[in-house]
Amino acid sequence: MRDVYIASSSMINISRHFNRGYKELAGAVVKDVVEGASVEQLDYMVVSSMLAESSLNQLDLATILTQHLGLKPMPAIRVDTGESSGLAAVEIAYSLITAGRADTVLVVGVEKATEFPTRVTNRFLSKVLDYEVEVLRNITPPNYAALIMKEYMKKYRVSREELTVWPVKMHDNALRNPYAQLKFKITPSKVLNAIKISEPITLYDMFPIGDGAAALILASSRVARKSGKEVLLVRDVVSATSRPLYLRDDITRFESLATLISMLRRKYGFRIDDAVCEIHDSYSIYAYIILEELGIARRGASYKEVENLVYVNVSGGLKARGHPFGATGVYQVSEVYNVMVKGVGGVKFDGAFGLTHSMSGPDYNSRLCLLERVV
Amino acid sequence: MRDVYIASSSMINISRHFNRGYKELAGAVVKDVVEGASVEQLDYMVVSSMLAESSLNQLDLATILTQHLGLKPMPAIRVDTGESSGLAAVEIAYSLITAGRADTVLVVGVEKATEFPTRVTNRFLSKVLDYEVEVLRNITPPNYAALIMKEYMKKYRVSREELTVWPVKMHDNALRNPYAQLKFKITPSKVLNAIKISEPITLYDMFPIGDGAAALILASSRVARKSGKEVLLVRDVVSATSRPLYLRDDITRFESLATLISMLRRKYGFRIDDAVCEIHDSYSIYAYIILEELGIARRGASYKEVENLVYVNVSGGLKARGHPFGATGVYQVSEVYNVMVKGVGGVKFDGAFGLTHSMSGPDYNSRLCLLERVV
Amino acid sequence: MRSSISIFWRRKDSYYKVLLTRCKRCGRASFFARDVCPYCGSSDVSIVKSSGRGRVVSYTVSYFRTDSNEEYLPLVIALVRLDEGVYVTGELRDVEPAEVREGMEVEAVLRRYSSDDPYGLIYYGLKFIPVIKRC
Amino acid sequence: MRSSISIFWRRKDSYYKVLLTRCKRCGRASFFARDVCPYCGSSDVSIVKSSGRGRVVSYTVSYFRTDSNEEYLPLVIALVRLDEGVYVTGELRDVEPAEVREGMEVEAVLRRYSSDDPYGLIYYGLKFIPVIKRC
Ligand SMILES: [Zn+2]
Ligand SMILES: [Zn+2]
Repeated sequence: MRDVYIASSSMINISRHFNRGYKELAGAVVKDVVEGASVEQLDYMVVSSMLAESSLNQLDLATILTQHLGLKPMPAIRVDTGESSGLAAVEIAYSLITAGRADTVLVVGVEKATEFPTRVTNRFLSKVLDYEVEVLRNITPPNYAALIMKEYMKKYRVSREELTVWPVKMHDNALRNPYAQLKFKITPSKVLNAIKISEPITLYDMFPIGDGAAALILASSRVARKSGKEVLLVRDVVSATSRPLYLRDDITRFESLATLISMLRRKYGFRIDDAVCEIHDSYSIYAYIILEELGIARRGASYKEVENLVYVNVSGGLKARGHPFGATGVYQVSEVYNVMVKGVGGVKFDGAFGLTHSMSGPDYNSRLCLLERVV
Repeated sequence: MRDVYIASSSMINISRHFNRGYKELAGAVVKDVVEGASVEQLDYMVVSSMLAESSLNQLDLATILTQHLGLKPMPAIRVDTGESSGLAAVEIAYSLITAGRADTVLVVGVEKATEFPTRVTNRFLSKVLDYEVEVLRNITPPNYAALIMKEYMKKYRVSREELTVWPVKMHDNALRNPYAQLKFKITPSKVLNAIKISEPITLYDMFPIGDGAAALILASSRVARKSGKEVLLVRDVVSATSRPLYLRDDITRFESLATLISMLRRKYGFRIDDAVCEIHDSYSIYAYIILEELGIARRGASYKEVENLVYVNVSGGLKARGHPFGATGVYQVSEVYNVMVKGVGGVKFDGAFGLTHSMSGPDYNSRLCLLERVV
Repeated sequence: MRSSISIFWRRKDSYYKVLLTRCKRCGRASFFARDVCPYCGSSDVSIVKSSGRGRVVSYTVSYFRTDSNEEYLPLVIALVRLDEGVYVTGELRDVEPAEVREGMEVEAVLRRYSSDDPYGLIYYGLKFIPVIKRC
Repeated sequence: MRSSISIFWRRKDSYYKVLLTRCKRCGRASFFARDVCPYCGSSDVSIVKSSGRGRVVSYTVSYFRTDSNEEYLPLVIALVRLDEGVYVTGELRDVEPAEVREGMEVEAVLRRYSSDDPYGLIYYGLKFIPVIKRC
């Protein structure tokens, strides 16, 4: 298997970009990432945009982008795994290079989540659950986060107030991230008293709706060596699916994530203490569970350790950096790349590994990307 | 690079399956293809379903299918390249195996194109063109086929009547295909006098709307050897994009397809005369152009050779087998597999190669899959 | 018309009755009628009708607004353990949000799911309501 | 509401005027306003306004029905070569389908593109009409 490196990354600030369409957002990061990569040609483009068909009325968005950007005859594909589509794009790009089918792959995650009023975008977003079994029966994604949160509080005797530590921390982190959507501090009481989304979940337990675009160029060793980019290796990208919530024996566990992290541990002897991480905290409660599944904290006790976590969601996470659905997984990898190679807002990680976790719904599918420093 | 074989294939008849949802259609072919493969486990599922979000209100359809079919924790992904999504799924499955990331990949193409009235499905289908530049300005896919057909007739001085030979032939072929949607003979006058879609294109120059599902299991040599399936090798799957119609210098050419076929010729010394082919004849005129790009016929003269073509679209093609969008590319590979290995309706191909061509819009993107007989 | 009438119609038995898939291979029962067992993938299943009765395990009062649900907010969404031991998530009606309790006995009855666009249909299906104790 | 008002509004200059992207690198001009040249990918482009005049190269009379266009059928869709030498596909109005001819002189004027769902907006944009010769 051939090694894969990150040759370049680019992001724009996540925001309600009313004046820019998906072509402008994608165009901006593509231009920037190409300039940063110093590679001679691009062999393939992998695109993720979760709401392309619903919000943009666009199928085959990948081809339309090659047309718009004058990239013909570059092969291109769009992938969809719901909210984890961005990391799925990285996964496919990685596979194309390890397969020897490409030496350089352009990964573009772009989302226009604000083309319609929020209540319409909320309906589009609900399509990540099973339409026939869940959505038609009026169940929406935050309802599941709420049920999981209540079960977690009951099981581990944790109070609602104790679970405010995550969003507060994420807002603090976002202050240092130039690309973050929510750049202001919040307090525990602000979390508790914000408008309810699905109680006990409030507005500040949930990601904001925003537009964004991020791009990466992945390169084979051959190309990375030539351009001096043999720095950060994409060691692996793995993924798994799990059962719907109502078929789970324990709703406070994320089984597919558990499967994946133990796979990476076994395969690479990798320890989570050696890693800087970006995790999929679409709702506060998911952050606590993910921290526990990854082995960063003990079960039922992760909220106690949040304040001391320096290298988890340096970006501010989905909570405060934002969650431009199909772009999120690409942002995460770009962020880990930056914090390992250049430093972000005064934080630089000098350890060996970077890990990003992306999922759709409550771990309906999860994906992990393991990055490793080479020099 | 590791070799990839077809271990098993399955199809259902294309039809208006009012009583069966996408889960039942996919479930039927998955059950069948798994039984046919004699492999111990499946490592990955790649799904294509072009109208999943529009017609089914379903994102992350791949995960939802693993949940429905009890396939947890199998990793799964949906790919979208418009009308060629089915072959894009084969392309990604092939890459996952050559990359060493999987030994067996389940490919599922499933489409429910009849959940809404045809005029609604027609709007969904139009999303393969650029929404902002083309669709919003009232341009639909058959309009482009019509403009190309008129230009072709003018350039090569071919009459409308001469171009009826393709659909007539396709309906003849479909009679032998148990999975075909349109199983009746037509005549040139029936084509000419059918209702107009976008003149000079009539109803019989165009694919019918139908539901379908097809599945393949691709396997690495290691697995294929064990189960005695080292028969048909997936030699390569290649893809390219091209410019929108209004930016083309010659609209009677399909440039991305031309790029791909010359790539395969160069790389494998493969000759089209040694191959049985399935091509993407969404409109009659596209068939003539594709035959010419592939080198099966001379430019402007393909209609003269159609009657003698025995090994092109044995299935009846999109025209008469049908075009269940996201499933079509998977049907094509299954059909070539069948005609090379078992024979279909009395036709068996004993030559070395099989070729399938799938595209979206008028060659907005094209994909080619080259199959090669090993024993 | 956002929802396909066909999709709804095809599954109507599952919306009008609480149906379970009982697997002969792994022995587990699961909510919704399916032709494969979502636990083990076996096709050796039978569809059985649940009593529709159970108890609230947990619930949430939802204010999450979509353009399909806005006229019904807030919704109470509950995780219910049916008497058959099977879990199901669904909507709870005919009770004030403040009066819902964990452990509350509930039963399934037919209610309106949602109306579609102005010219669309109204979909009906099962929701849970508190069991009224007859003294 | 099927189309986003924002999408339409953001591109309104391109719907209300015939705009071309002229590339300083490869020298080609192309239909629609873009910030990159669709021929060569260069960002060194300028947006210029076309006269909106040209000739019909080819056309088709379309009966292809969608739930967005059914009240306007049949549509005449033409491939037009603008006086600037640039090709564009678009709708031709104010002429009977039987009277359209290749080579016909046309010019761009503002017309209704489509109405959205019952509560949606009406979108206007450029279409081509025959040039009326002033004697
Ligand atoms: Zn079972
Ligand atoms: Zn240029």
